[in-house]
Amino acid sequence: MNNTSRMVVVLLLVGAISGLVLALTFKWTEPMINEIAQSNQKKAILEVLPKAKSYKTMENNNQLFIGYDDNGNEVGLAFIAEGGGFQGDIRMMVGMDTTEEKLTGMTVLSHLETPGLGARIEEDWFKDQFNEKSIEDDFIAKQDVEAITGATISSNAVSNILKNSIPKALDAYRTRGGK
Amino acid sequence: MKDKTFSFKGGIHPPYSKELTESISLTQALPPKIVYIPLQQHIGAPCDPIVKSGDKVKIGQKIGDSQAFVSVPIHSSVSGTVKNIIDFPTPTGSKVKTIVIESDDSYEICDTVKPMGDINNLTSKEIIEIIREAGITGMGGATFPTHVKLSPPPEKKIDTVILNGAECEPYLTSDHRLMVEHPQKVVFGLKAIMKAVNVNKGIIGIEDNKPDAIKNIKKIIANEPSIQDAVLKTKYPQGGEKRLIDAITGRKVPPGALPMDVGIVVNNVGTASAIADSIQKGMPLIERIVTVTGNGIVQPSNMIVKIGTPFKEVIEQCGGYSGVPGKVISGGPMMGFAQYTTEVPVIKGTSGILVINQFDAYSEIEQPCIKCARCVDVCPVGLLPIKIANYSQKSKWDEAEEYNALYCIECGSCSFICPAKRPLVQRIRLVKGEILAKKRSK
Amino acid sequence: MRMWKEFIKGLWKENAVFRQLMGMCPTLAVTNAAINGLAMGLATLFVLVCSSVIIAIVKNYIPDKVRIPSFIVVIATFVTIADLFMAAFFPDIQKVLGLFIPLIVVNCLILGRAEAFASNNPVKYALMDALGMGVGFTWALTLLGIIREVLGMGSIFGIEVMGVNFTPWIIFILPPGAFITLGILLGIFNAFSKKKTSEASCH
Amino acid sequence: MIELILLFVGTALVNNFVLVRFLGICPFLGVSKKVEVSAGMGAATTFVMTLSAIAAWFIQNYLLDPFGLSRFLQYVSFILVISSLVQLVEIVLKKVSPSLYDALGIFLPLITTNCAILGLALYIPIKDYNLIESSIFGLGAGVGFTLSLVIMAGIREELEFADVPEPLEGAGITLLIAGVLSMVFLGFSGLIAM
Amino acid sequence: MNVVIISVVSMGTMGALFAIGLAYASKKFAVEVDPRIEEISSVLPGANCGACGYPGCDNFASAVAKGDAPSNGCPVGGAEVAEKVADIMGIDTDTDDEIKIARVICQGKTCHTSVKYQYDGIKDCRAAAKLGSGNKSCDYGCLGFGTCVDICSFDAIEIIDGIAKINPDKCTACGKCIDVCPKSVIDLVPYSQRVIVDCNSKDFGKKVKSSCVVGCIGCKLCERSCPFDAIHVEDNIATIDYEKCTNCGICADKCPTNSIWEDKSKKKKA
Amino acid sequence: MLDKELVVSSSPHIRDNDNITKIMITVVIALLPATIAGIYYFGFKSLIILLTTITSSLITEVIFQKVRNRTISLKDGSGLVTGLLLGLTLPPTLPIWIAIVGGVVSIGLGKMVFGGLGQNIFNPALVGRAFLLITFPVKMTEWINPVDGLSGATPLNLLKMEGIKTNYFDLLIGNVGGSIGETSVILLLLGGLYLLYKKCIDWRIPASYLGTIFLMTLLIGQDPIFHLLSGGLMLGAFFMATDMVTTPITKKGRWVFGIGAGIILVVIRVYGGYPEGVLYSILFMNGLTPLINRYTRSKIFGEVSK
Ligand SMILES: Cc1cc2nc3c(=O)[nH]c(=O)nc-3n(C[C@H](O)[C@H](O)[C@H](O)COP(=O)(O)O)c2cc1C
Ligand SMILES: Cc1cc2nc3c(=O)[nH]c(=O)nc-3n(C[C@H](O)[C@H](O)[C@H](O)COP(=O)(O)O)c2cc1C
Ligand SMILES: Cc1cc2nc3c(=O)[nH]c(=O)nc-3n(C[C@H](O)[C@H](O)[C@H](O)COP(=O)(O)O)c2cc1C
Ligand SMILES: Cc1cc2nc3c(=O)[nH]c(=O)nc-3n(C[C@H](O)[C@H](O)[C@H](O)CO)c2cc1C
Ligand code: SF4
Ligand code: SF4
Ligand code: SF4
Ligand code: SF4
Ligand code: FES
Repeated sequence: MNNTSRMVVVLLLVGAISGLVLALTFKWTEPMINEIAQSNQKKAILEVLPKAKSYKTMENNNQLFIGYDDNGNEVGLAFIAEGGGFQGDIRMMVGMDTTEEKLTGMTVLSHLETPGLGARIEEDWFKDQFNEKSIEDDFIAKQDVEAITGATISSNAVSNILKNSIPKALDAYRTRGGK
Repeated sequence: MKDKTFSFKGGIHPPYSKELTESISLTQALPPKIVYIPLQQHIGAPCDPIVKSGDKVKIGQKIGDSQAFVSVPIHSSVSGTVKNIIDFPTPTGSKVKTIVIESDDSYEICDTVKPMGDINNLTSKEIIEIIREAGITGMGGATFPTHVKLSPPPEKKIDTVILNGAECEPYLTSDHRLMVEHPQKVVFGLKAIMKAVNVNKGIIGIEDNKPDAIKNIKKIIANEPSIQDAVLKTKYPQGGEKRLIDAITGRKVPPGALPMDVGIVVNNVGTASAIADSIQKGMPLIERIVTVTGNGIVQPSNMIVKIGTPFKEVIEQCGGYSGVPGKVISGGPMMGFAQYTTEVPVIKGTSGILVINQFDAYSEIEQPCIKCARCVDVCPVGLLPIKIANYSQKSKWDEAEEYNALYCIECGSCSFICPAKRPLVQRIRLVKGEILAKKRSK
Repeated sequence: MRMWKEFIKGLWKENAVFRQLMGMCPTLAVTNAAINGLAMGLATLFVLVCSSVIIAIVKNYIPDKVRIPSFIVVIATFVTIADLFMAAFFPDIQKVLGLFIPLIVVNCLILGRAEAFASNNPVKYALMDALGMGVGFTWALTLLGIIREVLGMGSIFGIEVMGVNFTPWIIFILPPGAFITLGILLGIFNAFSKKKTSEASCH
Repeated sequence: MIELILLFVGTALVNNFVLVRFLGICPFLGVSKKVEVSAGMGAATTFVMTLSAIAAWFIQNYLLDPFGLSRFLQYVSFILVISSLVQLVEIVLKKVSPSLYDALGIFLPLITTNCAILGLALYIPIKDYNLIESSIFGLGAGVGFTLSLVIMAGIREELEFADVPEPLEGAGITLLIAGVLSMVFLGFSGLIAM
Repeated sequence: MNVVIISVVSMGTMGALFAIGLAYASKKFAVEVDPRIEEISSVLPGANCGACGYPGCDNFASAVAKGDAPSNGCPVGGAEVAEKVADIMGIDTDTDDEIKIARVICQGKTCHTSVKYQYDGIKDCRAAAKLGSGNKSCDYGCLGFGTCVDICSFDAIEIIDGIAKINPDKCTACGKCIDVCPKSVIDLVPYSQRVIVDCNSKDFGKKVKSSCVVGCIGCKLCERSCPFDAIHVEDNIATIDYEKCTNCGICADKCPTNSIWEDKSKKKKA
Repeated sequence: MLDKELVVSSSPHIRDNDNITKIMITVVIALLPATIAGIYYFGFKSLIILLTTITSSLITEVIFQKVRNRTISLKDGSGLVTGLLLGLTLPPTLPIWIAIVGGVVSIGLGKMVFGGLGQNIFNPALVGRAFLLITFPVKMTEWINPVDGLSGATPLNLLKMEGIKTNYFDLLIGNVGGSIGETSVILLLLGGLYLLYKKCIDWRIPASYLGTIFLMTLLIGQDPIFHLLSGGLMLGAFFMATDMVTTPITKKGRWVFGIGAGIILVVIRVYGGYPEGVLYSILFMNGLTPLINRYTRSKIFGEVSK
């Protein structure tokens, strides 16, 4: 075998074997990984929709979820809200009661804020402030909600993200047939 | 009319300490008993002796000469007997073949010493020849043979002669007293130089801390239309020739180039005076004015000293040491050479003998550089002394060269001003030496 | 005996982090907590051992020109396996280590060992070498993680150790703290080994 | 346009690859002794980064995504493509422009095993950039990398004259300086949220 | 199964494609490199000290390969490396040259000499030497400011009692110190040489006596006592012809000023 | 007299009588008015903070030099300046132990790891402050109002977070919240002018720094006067951006330094996450200084541009 064809064959083989091994590994782990993602999502949604016991994803959109209670009655809308924070994007799961037009809960999925400072947006006292607030609220830090000391920017960021995403989520919800 | 004062960028204002001697008239030093006349007192090829041990010589007699163009002959400053030719230290720090002459106290003058006639009848060639035969070198410190300077290659058009009367070195007052007491000699010398290089514009530059010298020179040149004076701001190193040219004419001599490249010849006022002597009396350069000064001297004075007189004798004539001497310097405190023995003779370039007391002799302890850049601000050449010195310390010759180490004129302004007392020019000198050595070996 | 030597050298004398300064990115990036350092170390160890062994086995069949691409593919394969595995079984840690798991692929340590050692040595030595290097890397990362976690959060492996009144020194869990901690540690290690060697050379 | 400029500045300064994201630390420590050399390294890396960003974008959008291979073939395919590309560039450069090769080419082998490059490629799908954004992102990352390298080299050249404690000489002091620089770059945070 | 097949196929194709690309490129853009350069580099010590006159070992290697530099041009590597390099280049070297090391030819410690003046300047022999050839009473001796110490890349020199001393086991005879010493008081001496005239002064006896207690005064006692005609006084200083010298040590015993040094420790061992 | 006793050295043989200690003492003197004002405004606690930073700085310096077997150089006064300047940039309510940490980090990380005086790349006091700010962000951003000591905010914070602008007069005399030494613009200016008069600092850096800020803020429609008068700008411009050790040695370089720092300051203040940018702008330019020096070498005498 001459040198060139040997090179080609070797790299071809290496690539193919690697492809095979990886595809098989993936096949094996995929269900577990998916399940973890599912359960995380579920946990977040049920947290922000305290009355819900189960949920459904709105058609081909992984951003909007509708919660149902034991009886299968719709109890609220959960959605993923995203926006810029102090260092990077903040991702939150927000729950609201569409009939009473108020928030039922909020939890932070991911963020890059400074630990001990901006990262305190994950703390309960901060998150809980948003419960029961009207969706028309301005959420202005230091006025409508208490800001985190030394992290006004992060606090404001959360408020802004909420303010911007609530109408959008409602819109999407309504155009897709929600009430 | 108020004079315009000229100056340049950079420079320092050291304590001048000229008050010690500036108003003390020139005095003739006692003739020495034994003189030591080095065969090389100039930049260029050393002379070969033309006398030998036991020969009788007279004042002004030529005792050494060389075939080389860049060289000047030397002459006996006493009459007497040649005792020996030995290796002997000179004030520049090296050991040089030296003719030792014992004076017979008769002060007989050699017959070659006779007036050269009316300057108007001399040609340019003849003047230059007289200057060479008189053994005249620059008296401003560098002791470059003057006849070489006055024979520029034909393609260099010289249009101005500048006489350097700045005397910016602290302590020194020899040029100052010369201009005060013999302004006519200075002007005569200038005219001779102008004739030699065939120009009709002469300028005498004097720092404004010498008002009496300015006054006397002005008086003499009042009816010399081709000669002007230029009053310079008192600042060190105003007397460095490139700075001087810049201050007076605004022309900047490029790095590595010579004054003649911008059409100028610069000579020291002492050189001019020596030229005057050589033409008017035919006397070669066998004595010079030496400022003996400093806080280690009992009686600071301006002495006219025979070449070859040991420092020791000159110092003794000025009342000897006051207190314990720490440093004996040939020249001024900024560029002079510290001596390790006072046996060394006065030579053509010895403009001063400065004795500093023991208490002031040691330099202060070097501290870390705080990058204050004062050295950068004062460097008249516009170098970054701190960088070059750092590279020198780390033996990085190439980098130092890249930072233009070779263009440092070793004026010492940077070392003077450094608040951290760093030996900047000392390190730069070292690296210059190494760069040049490397160049030579290539 | 030689097996043991190949193993032991990676622990201290040729320690990847403190001696050879390899794999600096994960060393700095993921060590803001002890557990992350440990996990990263173990993931790297896994990849290092597997790929070293494979490379030592196949080295003779690989032509020079495609050596690097082939090695990298082997390494990347194991990295992906590690990643998928962690995602399936340790999802939290996988999330924290994030981007730095795939970056094991380009960790100079792994390719460096593959090039310098595994491609020239028999399989068993390559294995020991990889184990030693990996363990060395792991302890270094864990140590760094412990220091940064104690100072920056007051805990070790998540357990409070500094008391409730402790004000955390936030810088230590931020990028500057990573650089500074590693810099100081490196200095301390150098000072230590310097003393050792100079003593040794005296006799 | 403004967005692209912001993206560039943001990648180069605010989220500087070396000092904030910890990518490419090995060359940052190793190749930052001389300004000229690090500038060369920076230029070479910038080139490869831009190239890799584009390559990654194509692979992601035309191979991995359409066939659903992203989750498990991403790393392998990215690194394979990048390392082969780098090697190709090296071979070609050597022939076509030996002078450029002398200036930049010697760094190319170093670059393959540099987190910054693969890290950059992996960011492309995460950030969901389009082709133009991807190349600007690559360029900005490269410029930021070069910037930190050159700054560090300048400082280290200066430190030649400093009496740095012996155990800290080399990597130790470099890391400490990087720490200070990284504090400074934190000052830019919040500037452009990314 | 679908995904598995796609992934195998696509990875395989990618690998093959790049292999073809690389193969093509390396043929099409092939550049001649002298393979010997790499080989030579690999046997060089890698100290990058520059003693060979090239900036770094690699540059030296390519110079050797081009024939611009001699195969034994690396002073650090010595005979051993020279031989290997010559092997690669396919030439013979005469390697029977004995190893040499640098030695400071001066015993003028602070207690043996005095000073001419109080030196107040930078700690550098070259700077001091410019001022009246240094502050030492002897104009030829080691000044002891350690310029050589700083230049030696092998940490082989130390200043002890005011003069430089070279550790024969660390010295690689790179010659840098010899170049840098302003007093030219360092010389290359065969490693095995145990008897050395340890004085550099070309002054007359009287002058030497007044400046140093261990200086060679040119009395010729050694010359007369040497049974092998190996030591001669020229220029006021005794010089040993190392070819003839048998290290018998008789001259050292005879020298009235102890300026001939003999390494007794090695003698005992031998 | 024995020739042996003569001292020989190469020229020059005389030295200027200014030295490092004198320069540092001048800086301290120039800082005194602002320091006293700070103590007056913020009370006795601030004096304690200043004394703490100074002592911990000096002690750290001594420890480093002892361990490294170097001469103890407290006499040069640079540690004093660093300690004082650090103290002046701290909030008046800071716990004392944090002030100690600040001193240790300033001198340790900011100065001694580089080898001590003159060799550091970054401004030590600012390194210390930056470290504290990142390490203890909450404690480092708690401000009080002058005299009454009630908790308040700095003018820049008020502007950035709440859009309130403090009036010029209060800014000038220092009747505003802020670090101990940064509030009184007039006294800082006085000190700065004294330094200029004493030739301890070069006018180019403050001029280009302040000038750039003025022009840039004007250009983007902010109130330039307010920006000049608020925050630590005056302290920074006259006492920190002028630290010769960490700034360029060439005159051109100093222009570049000042302009660069000015731009960064405005960008951070106006667009960034932090209300104040003095610290970062100066430190960033410190890092660039070696490069600036390298590329701003001026032509030497008589050299013609090629
Ligand atoms: C290292 C460091 C990290 C910071 N991180 C955050 C953060 O994550 N979120 C935030 O809002 N502010 C953060 N800040 C503070 C902001 O810069 C700014 O000072 C603060 O938001 C002002 O808010 P205040 O009015 O509550 O003091 C940080 C400051 C520092 C020094
Ligand atoms: C090596 C050397 C060569 C020189 N050649 C000439 C020359 O050819 N023509 C000339 O007019 N001056 C020449 N000079 C003299 C210089 O112009 C200058 O006057 C002398 O170096 C002293 O200057 P300084 O005391 O300012 O250093 C030469 C000087 C030196 C050192
Ligand atoms: C730093 C420095 C200072 C100088 N100061 C003077 C001075 O004050 N007076 C003087 O005549 N020459 C001084 N010179 C020498 C002049 O540059 C120049 O060589 C001299 O004026 C030429 O004249 P000459 O050849 O007649 O000596 C100085 C040189 C240097 C480098
Ligand atoms: C004009 C001037 C300004 C200075 N500014 C500072 C400063 O801002 N921070 C500091 O730590 N030291 C400062 N120093 C002191 C000293 O230069 C500093 O500690 C050095 O950086 C230590 O090497 C200053 C000194 C002077 C003369
Ligand atoms: S560097 Fe040279 S020319 Fe410049 S000030 Fe120093 S000694 Fe004078
Ligand atoms: S004057 Fe002295 S302290 Fe100032 S920069 Fe120059 S060398 Fe450094
Ligand atoms: S041997 Fe030469 S260089 Fe070394 S200390 Fe002696 S005089 Fe100096
Ligand atoms: S510098 Fe001198 S002592 Fe050092 S290795 Fe070279 S020859 Fe030997
Ligand atoms: S680990 Fe990131 S470049 Fe080496």
